[in-house]
Amino acid sequence: MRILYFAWIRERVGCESEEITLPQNVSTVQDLINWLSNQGSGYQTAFGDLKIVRVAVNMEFSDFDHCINNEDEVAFFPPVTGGGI
Amino acid sequence: MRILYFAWIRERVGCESEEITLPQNVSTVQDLINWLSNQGSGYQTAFGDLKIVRVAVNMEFSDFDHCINNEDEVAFFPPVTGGGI
Amino acid sequence: MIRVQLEDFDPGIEIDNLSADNYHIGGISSFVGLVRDMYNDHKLISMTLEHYPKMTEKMLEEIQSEAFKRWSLEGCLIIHRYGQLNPGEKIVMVATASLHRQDSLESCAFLIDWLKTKAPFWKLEHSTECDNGKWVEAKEDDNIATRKWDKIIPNKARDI
Amino acid sequence: MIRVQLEDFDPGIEIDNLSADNYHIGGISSFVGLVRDMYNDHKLISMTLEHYPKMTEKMLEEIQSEAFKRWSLEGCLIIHRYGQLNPGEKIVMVATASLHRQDSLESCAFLIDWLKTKAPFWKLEHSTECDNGKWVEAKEDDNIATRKWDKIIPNKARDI
Repeated sequence: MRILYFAWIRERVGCESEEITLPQNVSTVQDLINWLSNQGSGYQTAFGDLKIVRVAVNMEFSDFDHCINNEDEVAFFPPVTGGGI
Repeated sequence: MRILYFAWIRERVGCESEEITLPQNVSTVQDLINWLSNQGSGYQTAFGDLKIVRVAVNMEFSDFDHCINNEDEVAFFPPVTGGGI
Repeated sequence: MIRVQLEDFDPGIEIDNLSADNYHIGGISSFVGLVRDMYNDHKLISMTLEHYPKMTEKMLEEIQSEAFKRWSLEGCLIIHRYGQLNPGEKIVMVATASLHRQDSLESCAFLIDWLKTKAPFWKLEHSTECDNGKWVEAKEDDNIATRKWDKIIPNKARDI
Repeated sequence: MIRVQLEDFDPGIEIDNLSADNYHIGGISSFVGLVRDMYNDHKLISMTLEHYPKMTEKMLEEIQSEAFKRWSLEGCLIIHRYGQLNPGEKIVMVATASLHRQDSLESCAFLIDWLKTKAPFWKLEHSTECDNGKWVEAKEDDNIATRKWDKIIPNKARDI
Protein backbone atom coordinates (compact mmCIF):
# COMPACT_ATOMS: atom_id res chain seq x y z
CA MET A 1 0.00 0.00 0.00
CA ARG A 2 1.14 3.53 -0.75
CA ILE A 3 0.75 6.13 2.01
CA LEU A 4 1.17 9.86 1.38
CA TYR A 5 1.52 12.64 3.96
CA PHE A 6 0.97 16.36 3.41
CA ALA A 7 1.60 19.67 5.19
CA TRP A 8 2.37 19.41 8.93
CA ILE A 9 1.47 15.72 8.98
CA ARG A 10 4.27 15.16 6.45
CA GLU A 11 6.63 17.24 8.61
CA ARG A 12 5.79 15.29 11.77
CA VAL A 13 5.96 11.87 10.12
CA GLY A 14 9.22 12.90 8.47
CA CYS A 15 8.55 11.64 4.95
CA GLU A 16 6.34 12.43 1.96
CA SER A 17 5.32 8.88 1.17
CA GLU A 18 6.06 5.27 1.94
CA GLU A 19 5.18 1.81 0.68
CA ILE A 20 4.00 -0.68 3.27
CA THR A 21 2.45 -4.11 3.25
CA LEU A 22 -0.80 -3.92 5.11
CA PRO A 23 -0.40 -5.78 8.42
CA GLN A 24 -2.88 -8.45 9.51
CA ASN A 25 -5.84 -7.02 11.45
CA VAL A 26 -5.63 -3.67 9.65
CA SER A 27 -8.80 -3.37 7.57
CA THR A 28 -9.90 0.27 7.99
CA VAL A 29 -8.26 3.70 7.92
CA GLN A 30 -8.65 3.86 11.72
CA ASP A 31 -6.81 0.53 12.07
CA LEU A 32 -4.02 1.93 9.89
CA ILE A 33 -3.78 5.09 12.02
CA ASN A 34 -3.59 2.97 15.19
CA TRP A 35 -0.89 0.80 13.68
CA LEU A 36 1.12 3.79 12.34
CA SER A 37 0.91 5.53 15.73
CA ASN A 38 2.98 2.69 17.15
CA GLN A 39 5.74 3.11 14.56
CA GLY A 40 7.46 6.03 16.30
CA SER A 41 6.98 9.37 18.02
CA GLY A 42 6.70 11.23 14.67
CA TYR A 43 3.62 9.22 13.76
CA GLN A 44 2.30 9.56 17.27
CA THR A 45 2.38 13.37 17.20
CA ALA A 46 1.09 13.44 13.61
CA PHE A 47 -1.98 11.45 14.61
CA GLY A 48 -2.26 12.93 18.11
CA ASP A 49 -5.39 14.97 17.37
CA LEU A 50 -7.58 13.19 14.84
CA LYS A 51 -10.09 16.07 14.75
CA ILE A 52 -7.64 17.89 12.47
CA VAL A 53 -6.62 14.91 10.36
CA ARG A 54 -8.31 14.17 7.05
CA VAL A 55 -7.88 11.13 4.82
CA ALA A 56 -8.29 10.37 1.14
CA VAL A 57 -8.42 6.80 -0.14
CA ASN A 58 -7.59 6.58 -3.83
CA MET A 59 -7.97 10.36 -4.06
CA GLU A 60 -11.47 10.45 -2.57
CA PHE A 61 -12.11 12.13 0.76
CA SER A 62 -13.01 9.26 3.08
CA ASP A 63 -14.03 8.49 6.65
CA PHE A 64 -11.82 6.72 9.17
CA ASP A 65 -14.04 3.63 9.02
CA HIS A 66 -13.38 3.26 5.28
CA CYS A 67 -12.08 -0.22 4.39
CA ILE A 68 -8.67 -0.39 2.77
CA ASN A 69 -6.58 -2.98 1.02
CA ASN A 70 -3.03 -3.38 -0.25
CA GLU A 71 -3.75 -1.81 -3.64
CA ASP A 72 -5.08 1.46 -2.20
CA GLU A 73 -3.35 4.81 -2.08
CA VAL A 74 -4.05 6.42 1.29
CA ALA A 75 -3.22 10.08 1.97
CA PHE A 76 -3.26 11.86 5.33
CA PHE A 77 -3.43 15.64 5.58
CA PRO A 78 -4.92 18.54 7.56
CA PRO A 79 -8.20 20.17 6.48
CA VAL A 80 -7.59 21.84 3.12
CA THR A 81 -6.92 25.58 2.82
CA GLY A 82 -6.79 26.21 -0.93
CA GLY A 83 -8.51 28.69 -3.13
CA GLY A 84 -6.69 31.91 -2.46
CA ILE A 85 -8.56 33.96 0.10
CA MET B 1 -36.17 74.59 -20.45
CA ARG B 2 -34.06 71.99 -22.16
CA ILE B 3 -35.78 68.82 -23.32
CA LEU B 4 -33.86 65.72 -24.46
CA TYR B 5 -35.21 62.67 -26.29
CA PHE B 6 -33.57 59.26 -26.56
CA ALA B 7 -33.95 56.02 -28.52
CA TRP B 8 -37.29 55.54 -30.31
CA ILE B 9 -38.77 58.57 -28.58
CA ARG B 10 -36.02 60.66 -30.23
CA GLU B 11 -36.80 59.02 -33.58
CA ARG B 12 -40.52 59.69 -33.29
CA VAL B 13 -40.15 63.28 -32.07
CA GLY B 14 -37.58 63.85 -34.79
CA CYS B 15 -34.92 65.67 -32.77
CA GLU B 16 -32.41 65.00 -30.02
CA SER B 17 -33.09 68.06 -27.95
CA GLU B 18 -34.84 71.38 -27.94
CA GLU B 19 -35.08 74.52 -25.87
CA ILE B 20 -38.54 75.73 -24.97
CA THR B 21 -40.00 78.32 -22.67
CA LEU B 22 -42.36 76.58 -20.32
CA PRO B 23 -45.94 77.57 -21.25
CA GLN B 24 -48.35 78.88 -18.65
CA ASN B 25 -50.28 76.08 -16.90
CA VAL B 26 -47.44 73.59 -17.39
CA SER B 27 -46.15 72.78 -13.92
CA THR B 28 -45.55 69.00 -13.95
CA VAL B 29 -43.97 66.48 -16.29
CA GLN B 30 -47.47 65.21 -17.14
CA ASP B 31 -48.52 68.77 -18.10
CA LEU B 32 -45.46 69.00 -20.35
CA ILE B 33 -46.28 65.68 -22.02
CA ASN B 34 -49.86 66.86 -22.64
CA TRP B 35 -48.61 70.12 -24.10
CA LEU B 36 -45.96 68.43 -26.28
CA SER B 37 -48.51 65.91 -27.58
CA ASN B 38 -50.33 68.83 -29.21
CA GLN B 39 -47.19 70.02 -31.02
CA GLY B 40 -47.44 67.51 -33.89
CA SER B 41 -48.00 63.88 -34.83
CA GLY B 42 -44.37 62.93 -34.00
CA TYR B 43 -44.88 63.97 -30.40
CA GLN B 44 -48.27 62.34 -30.35
CA THR B 45 -46.92 58.91 -31.36
CA ALA B 46 -43.86 59.32 -29.08
CA PHE B 47 -46.12 59.85 -26.07
CA GLY B 48 -48.88 57.52 -27.27
CA ASP B 49 -48.20 54.80 -24.69
CA LEU B 50 -46.96 56.34 -21.45
CA LYS B 51 -46.45 52.91 -19.84
CA ILE B 52 -43.22 52.66 -21.84
CA VAL B 53 -42.06 56.25 -21.39
CA ARG B 54 -39.64 57.20 -18.62
CA VAL B 55 -38.53 60.65 -17.57
CA ALA B 56 -35.50 62.14 -15.86
CA VAL B 57 -35.58 65.67 -14.44
CA ASN B 58 -32.07 67.07 -13.99
CA MET B 59 -30.68 63.58 -14.55
CA GLU B 60 -32.76 61.95 -11.82
CA PHE B 61 -35.39 59.35 -12.69
CA SER B 62 -38.69 61.07 -11.85
CA ASP B 63 -42.43 60.50 -11.83
CA PHE B 64 -44.85 62.21 -14.20
CA ASP B 65 -46.26 64.30 -11.33
CA HIS B 66 -42.82 65.80 -10.67
CA CYS B 67 -42.89 69.63 -10.70
CA ILE B 68 -40.73 71.34 -13.28
CA ASN B 69 -39.54 74.85 -14.02
CA ASN B 70 -37.74 76.71 -16.77
CA GLU B 71 -34.25 75.91 -15.45
CA ASP B 72 -34.76 72.14 -15.51
CA GLU B 73 -33.36 69.64 -17.99
CA VAL B 74 -36.06 67.11 -18.79
CA ALA B 75 -35.26 63.90 -20.68
CA PHE B 76 -37.77 61.42 -22.13
CA PHE B 77 -36.74 57.86 -23.01
CA PRO B 78 -37.90 54.23 -22.99
CA PRO B 79 -37.06 51.93 -20.06
CA VAL B 80 -33.28 51.47 -20.01
CA THR B 81 -31.60 48.38 -21.48
CA GLY B 82 -27.93 48.81 -20.64
CA GLY B 83 -25.42 46.53 -19.02
CA GLY B 84 -24.58 44.06 -21.71
CA ILE B 85 -26.64 40.91 -21.29
CA MET C 1 -13.55 54.28 -11.15
CA ILE C 2 -16.07 55.04 -13.89
CA ARG C 3 -15.37 55.04 -17.61
CA VAL C 4 -17.85 55.53 -20.44
CA GLN C 5 -16.11 55.09 -23.76
CA LEU C 6 -16.30 54.14 -27.43
CA GLU C 7 -13.08 52.10 -27.34
CA ASP C 8 -12.53 48.48 -26.39
CA PHE C 9 -10.68 47.61 -23.17
CA ASP C 10 -8.45 44.84 -21.80
CA PRO C 11 -9.95 43.11 -18.74
CA GLY C 12 -6.51 41.79 -17.69
CA ILE C 13 -5.01 45.28 -17.52
CA GLU C 14 -8.08 46.55 -15.68
CA ILE C 15 -7.86 43.73 -13.10
CA ASP C 16 -4.14 44.39 -12.60
CA ASN C 17 -4.71 48.15 -12.19
CA LEU C 18 -7.43 47.56 -9.62
CA SER C 19 -5.03 45.71 -7.32
CA ALA C 20 -1.78 47.53 -8.16
CA ASP C 21 0.27 48.28 -5.04
CA ASN C 22 -2.53 47.25 -2.69
CA TYR C 23 -1.36 44.04 -1.04
CA HIS C 24 -4.34 43.96 1.31
CA ILE C 25 -6.57 42.76 -1.52
CA GLY C 26 -7.40 39.07 -1.40
CA GLY C 27 -9.73 38.82 -4.36
CA ILE C 28 -11.04 40.55 -7.45
CA SER C 29 -14.36 39.61 -9.00
CA SER C 30 -15.28 40.81 -12.43
CA PHE C 31 -18.03 40.52 -14.96
CA VAL C 32 -17.52 41.21 -18.67
CA GLY C 33 -20.62 41.55 -20.85
CA LEU C 34 -20.36 40.66 -24.52
CA VAL C 35 -22.54 41.27 -27.57
CA ARG C 36 -24.28 38.00 -28.44
CA ASP C 37 -24.99 36.97 -32.01
CA MET C 38 -28.51 35.68 -31.36
CA TYR C 39 -31.42 37.47 -29.71
CA ASN C 40 -34.91 36.01 -29.61
CA ASP C 41 -34.20 33.62 -32.49
CA HIS C 42 -32.85 36.10 -34.97
CA LYS C 43 -29.25 36.69 -35.87
CA LEU C 44 -27.69 39.96 -34.79
CA ILE C 45 -25.50 41.84 -37.26
CA SER C 46 -24.53 44.59 -34.82
CA MET C 47 -25.99 46.81 -32.15
CA THR C 48 -25.79 50.48 -31.37
CA LEU C 49 -25.78 51.61 -27.77
CA GLU C 50 -27.21 55.09 -27.26
CA HIS C 51 -26.90 56.81 -23.90
CA TYR C 52 -27.49 60.07 -22.03
CA PRO C 53 -23.87 61.01 -21.36
CA LYS C 54 -24.10 63.33 -18.35
CA MET C 55 -26.71 61.18 -16.66
CA THR C 56 -24.76 57.98 -17.38
CA GLU C 57 -21.72 59.27 -15.51
CA LYS C 58 -23.89 60.44 -12.65
CA MET C 59 -25.79 57.15 -12.35
CA LEU C 60 -22.64 55.03 -12.58
CA GLU C 61 -21.06 57.15 -9.82
CA GLU C 62 -24.17 56.60 -7.69
CA ILE C 63 -24.17 52.85 -8.31
CA GLN C 64 -20.48 52.69 -7.41
CA SER C 65 -21.06 54.70 -4.21
CA GLU C 66 -23.84 52.33 -3.25
CA ALA C 67 -21.48 49.34 -3.64
CA PHE C 68 -18.85 51.04 -1.44
CA LYS C 69 -21.55 51.71 1.18
CA ARG C 70 -22.83 48.13 1.22
CA TRP C 71 -19.58 46.17 1.05
CA SER C 72 -16.01 46.52 2.27
CA LEU C 73 -14.24 47.25 -0.99
CA GLU C 74 -10.68 48.21 -1.79
CA GLY C 75 -11.47 49.10 -5.37
CA CYS C 76 -14.29 49.32 -7.89
CA LEU C 77 -14.39 49.73 -11.65
CA ILE C 78 -17.27 50.21 -14.07
CA ILE C 79 -16.55 50.51 -17.80
CA HIS C 80 -19.47 50.90 -20.19
CA ARG C 81 -19.06 51.30 -23.93
CA TYR C 82 -21.45 53.05 -26.28
CA GLY C 83 -21.73 53.31 -30.07
CA GLN C 84 -21.80 50.49 -32.59
CA LEU C 85 -20.71 47.06 -31.41
CA ASN C 86 -20.47 43.72 -33.21
CA PRO C 87 -21.12 40.19 -31.86
CA GLY C 88 -18.27 39.07 -29.62
CA GLU C 89 -17.30 42.61 -28.63
CA LYS C 90 -17.16 43.65 -24.99
CA ILE C 91 -19.91 46.07 -23.89
CA VAL C 92 -19.39 46.39 -20.18
CA MET C 93 -17.07 45.41 -17.36
CA VAL C 94 -17.57 45.67 -13.64
CA ALA C 95 -14.88 44.63 -11.17
CA THR C 96 -14.49 44.91 -7.42
CA ALA C 97 -11.56 44.19 -5.12
CA SER C 98 -11.81 43.27 -1.45
CA LEU C 99 -9.93 41.61 1.40
CA HIS C 100 -12.38 38.70 1.57
CA ARG C 101 -13.98 37.05 -1.39
CA GLN C 102 -17.67 37.44 -0.50
CA ASP C 103 -17.52 41.24 -0.60
CA SER C 104 -16.15 41.29 -4.12
CA LEU C 105 -18.36 38.44 -5.41
CA GLU C 106 -21.58 39.96 -4.07
CA SER C 107 -20.83 43.56 -5.02
CA CYS C 108 -19.87 42.51 -8.56
CA ALA C 109 -23.25 40.79 -9.03
CA PHE C 110 -24.97 43.79 -7.46
CA LEU C 111 -23.26 46.27 -9.80
CA ILE C 112 -24.23 44.48 -12.99
CA ASP C 113 -27.84 43.99 -11.82
CA TRP C 114 -28.23 47.63 -10.82
CA LEU C 115 -26.50 48.90 -13.91
CA LYS C 116 -29.04 47.18 -16.12
CA THR C 117 -31.97 49.08 -14.66
CA LYS C 118 -30.37 52.34 -13.56
CA ALA C 119 -27.89 53.31 -16.27
CA PRO C 120 -29.49 55.28 -19.14
CA PHE C 121 -28.49 53.09 -22.09
CA TRP C 122 -30.68 51.92 -24.95
CA LYS C 123 -29.86 49.18 -27.42
CA LEU C 124 -30.71 49.33 -31.09
CA GLU C 125 -30.30 45.89 -32.66
CA HIS C 126 -29.51 45.45 -36.33
CA SER C 127 -30.54 41.92 -37.27
CA THR C 128 -31.04 39.89 -40.41
CA GLU C 129 -34.77 40.26 -39.73
CA CYS C 130 -34.74 44.01 -39.21
CA ASP C 131 -31.80 45.74 -40.84
CA ASN C 132 -33.01 49.25 -39.92
CA GLY C 133 -32.73 48.36 -36.31
CA LYS C 134 -35.12 47.50 -33.54
CA TRP C 135 -35.02 49.05 -30.09
CA VAL C 136 -34.61 46.41 -27.40
CA GLU C 137 -37.35 46.37 -24.79
CA ALA C 138 -36.48 46.27 -21.13
CA LYS C 139 -36.96 42.96 -19.37
CA GLU C 140 -39.12 42.68 -16.27
CA ASP C 141 -36.59 40.06 -15.09
CA ASP C 142 -33.98 42.79 -14.82
CA ASN C 143 -36.17 44.79 -12.49
CA ILE C 144 -36.69 41.70 -10.35
CA ALA C 145 -32.93 41.10 -10.28
CA THR C 146 -32.37 44.70 -9.19
CA ARG C 147 -35.05 44.65 -6.52
CA LYS C 148 -33.63 41.55 -4.84
CA TRP C 149 -30.73 43.73 -3.64
CA ASP C 150 -33.17 45.91 -1.66
CA LYS C 151 -33.48 43.04 0.80
CA ILE C 152 -29.80 42.23 1.10
CA ILE C 153 -27.85 44.00 3.78
CA PRO C 154 -24.40 42.47 3.80
CA ASN C 155 -22.47 42.10 7.01
CA LYS C 156 -19.30 44.15 6.68
CA ALA C 157 -17.68 42.41 9.65
CA ARG C 158 -17.72 39.00 8.03
CA ASP C 159 -14.39 37.25 7.50
CA ILE C 160 -14.95 34.65 4.81
CA MET D 1 -10.52 23.71 -18.41
CA ILE D 2 -8.29 22.87 -15.45
CA ARG D 3 -4.72 24.05 -14.95
CA VAL D 4 -2.50 23.49 -11.93
CA GLN D 5 0.76 25.32 -12.38
CA LEU D 6 3.76 27.06 -10.83
CA GLU D 7 3.67 29.96 -13.29
CA ASP D 8 1.70 33.19 -13.17
CA PHE D 9 -1.14 33.76 -15.63
CA ASP D 10 -2.85 36.69 -17.39
CA PRO D 11 -6.56 36.98 -16.52
CA GLY D 12 -7.23 39.07 -19.65
CA ILE D 13 -5.88 36.38 -21.98
CA GLU D 14 -7.81 33.73 -20.06
CA ILE D 15 -11.07 35.69 -20.33
CA ASP D 16 -10.49 36.23 -24.06
CA ASN D 17 -9.74 32.53 -24.62
CA LEU D 18 -12.87 31.49 -22.77
CA SER D 19 -15.09 33.39 -25.22
CA ALA D 20 -13.00 33.04 -28.39
CA ASP D 21 -15.16 32.26 -31.43
CA ASN D 22 -18.27 31.64 -29.33
CA TYR D 23 -20.62 34.50 -30.08
CA HIS D 24 -23.44 32.97 -28.06
CA ILE D 25 -21.74 34.04 -24.83
CA GLY D 26 -23.27 37.09 -23.18
CA GLY D 27 -21.15 37.28 -20.07
CA ILE D 28 -18.01 36.06 -18.36
CA SER D 29 -17.62 36.18 -14.60
CA SER D 30 -14.27 35.65 -13.00
CA PHE D 31 -12.63 35.63 -9.62
CA VAL D 32 -8.90 36.12 -9.12
CA GLY D 33 -7.45 35.31 -5.69
CA LEU D 34 -4.32 37.16 -4.57
CA VAL D 35 -1.79 36.63 -1.79
CA ARG D 36 -2.47 39.21 0.92
CA ASP D 37 0.33 40.82 2.94
CA MET D 38 -1.46 40.63 6.30
CA TYR D 39 -2.98 37.61 8.00
CA ASN D 40 -4.31 37.72 11.55
CA ASP D 41 -2.33 40.85 12.41
CA HIS D 42 1.08 39.70 11.27
CA LYS D 43 2.86 40.62 8.10
CA LEU D 44 3.29 37.91 5.50
CA ILE D 45 6.66 37.58 3.77
CA SER D 46 5.56 34.80 1.42
CA MET D 47 3.53 31.62 1.39
CA THR D 48 4.11 28.15 0.02
CA LEU D 49 1.18 26.23 -1.40
CA GLU D 50 1.58 22.47 -1.13
CA HIS D 51 -0.85 20.16 -2.89
CA TYR D 52 -1.59 16.52 -3.76
CA PRO D 53 -1.09 16.72 -7.52
CA LYS D 54 -3.12 13.76 -8.84
CA MET D 55 -5.97 14.40 -6.43
CA THR D 56 -5.97 18.15 -7.17
CA GLU D 57 -6.58 17.53 -10.86
CA LYS D 58 -9.28 15.00 -10.06
CA MET D 59 -11.08 17.26 -7.58
CA LEU D 60 -10.91 20.32 -9.85
CA GLU D 61 -12.38 18.23 -12.69
CA GLU D 62 -15.18 17.13 -10.35
CA ILE D 63 -15.89 20.68 -9.20
CA GLN D 64 -15.97 21.85 -12.83
CA SER D 65 -18.35 19.01 -13.80
CA GLU D 66 -20.62 19.97 -10.93
CA ALA D 67 -20.77 23.57 -12.22
CA PHE D 68 -21.65 22.37 -15.74
CA LYS D 69 -24.39 20.19 -14.24
CA ARG D 70 -25.91 22.99 -12.16
CA TRP D 71 -25.73 25.91 -14.59
CA SER D 72 -25.98 26.48 -18.34
CA LEU D 73 -22.35 27.25 -19.12
CA GLU D 74 -20.54 27.80 -22.40
CA GLY D 75 -17.12 27.63 -20.79
CA CYS D 76 -15.34 27.12 -17.49
CA LEU D 77 -11.79 27.68 -16.34
CA ILE D 78 -10.01 26.88 -13.08
CA ILE D 79 -6.35 27.80 -12.66
CA HIS D 80 -4.64 27.06 -9.34
CA ARG D 81 -1.01 27.80 -8.66
CA TYR D 82 1.23 26.01 -6.18
CA GLY D 83 4.73 26.62 -4.81
CA GLN D 84 6.08 29.81 -3.26
CA LEU D 85 4.07 32.99 -3.77
CA ASN D 86 4.63 36.55 -2.58
CA PRO D 87 2.09 39.18 -1.50
CA GLY D 88 0.28 40.60 -4.51
CA GLU D 89 0.76 37.46 -6.61
CA LYS D 90 -2.19 35.64 -8.12
CA ILE D 91 -2.98 32.25 -6.56
CA VAL D 92 -6.15 31.17 -8.26
CA MET D 93 -8.57 32.14 -11.00
CA VAL D 94 -12.01 30.79 -11.77
CA ALA D 95 -14.04 32.01 -14.72
CA THR D 96 -17.30 30.93 -16.30
CA ALA D 97 -19.02 31.99 -19.51
CA SER D 98 -22.75 31.79 -20.19
CA LEU D 99 -25.52 33.19 -22.36
CA HIS D 100 -27.21 34.95 -19.43
CA ARG D 101 -25.39 36.66 -16.63
CA GLN D 102 -26.86 34.84 -13.63
CA ASP D 103 -25.46 31.47 -14.71
CA SER D 104 -21.92 32.80 -14.89
CA LEU D 105 -22.17 34.96 -11.73
CA GLU D 106 -23.57 32.16 -9.59
CA SER D 107 -21.32 29.40 -10.90
CA CYS D 108 -18.23 31.57 -10.42
CA ALA D 109 -19.10 32.10 -6.73
CA PHE D 110 -19.90 28.40 -6.41
CA LEU D 111 -16.55 27.34 -7.89
CA ILE D 112 -14.44 29.43 -5.55
CA ASP D 113 -16.44 28.36 -2.48
CA TRP D 114 -16.22 24.66 -3.36
CA LEU D 115 -12.59 24.89 -4.32
CA LYS D 116 -11.68 26.16 -0.87
CA THR D 117 -13.02 23.07 0.89
CA LYS D 118 -12.58 20.37 -1.75
CA ALA D 119 -9.24 21.03 -3.44
CA PRO D 120 -6.29 19.46 -1.59
CA PHE D 121 -4.11 22.53 -1.04
CA TRP D 122 -2.34 23.57 2.15
CA LYS D 123 -0.82 26.95 2.85
CA LEU D 124 2.42 27.46 4.73
CA GLU D 125 2.78 31.12 5.73
CA HIS D 126 6.19 32.71 6.25
CA SER D 127 5.63 35.80 8.37
CA THR D 128 7.71 38.27 10.32
CA GLU D 129 6.41 36.50 13.42
CA CYS D 130 7.22 32.98 12.28
CA ASP D 131 9.91 32.81 9.63
CA ASN D 132 10.01 28.99 9.60
CA GLY D 133 6.44 28.98 8.46
CA LYS D 134 3.09 28.26 10.00
CA TRP D 135 0.46 26.02 8.44
CA VAL D 136 -2.80 27.87 7.91
CA GLU D 137 -5.79 26.32 9.63
CA ALA D 138 -9.00 25.76 7.72
CA LYS D 139 -11.84 28.16 8.46
CA GLU D 140 -15.24 26.91 9.55
CA ASP D 141 -16.67 29.83 7.53
CA ASP D 142 -15.43 28.16 4.36
CA ASN D 143 -17.37 25.02 5.15
CA ILE D 144 -20.48 27.11 5.74
CA ALA D 145 -19.94 28.89 2.42
CA THR D 146 -19.60 25.53 0.67
CA ARG D 147 -22.65 24.00 2.29
CA LYS D 148 -24.93 26.86 1.27
CA TRP D 149 -24.67 25.54 -2.32
CA ASP D 150 -26.29 22.25 -1.24
CA LYS D 151 -29.56 24.13 -0.98
CA ILE D 152 -29.32 26.01 -4.24
CA ILE D 153 -30.76 24.35 -7.30
CA PRO D 154 -30.54 26.88 -10.10
CA ASN D 155 -33.18 27.03 -12.77
CA LYS D 156 -31.49 26.31 -16.08
CA ALA D 157 -34.44 27.68 -18.04
CA ARG D 158 -34.15 31.16 -16.60
CA ASP D 159 -33.57 34.00 -19.03
CA ILE D 160 -32.12 36.87 -17.02
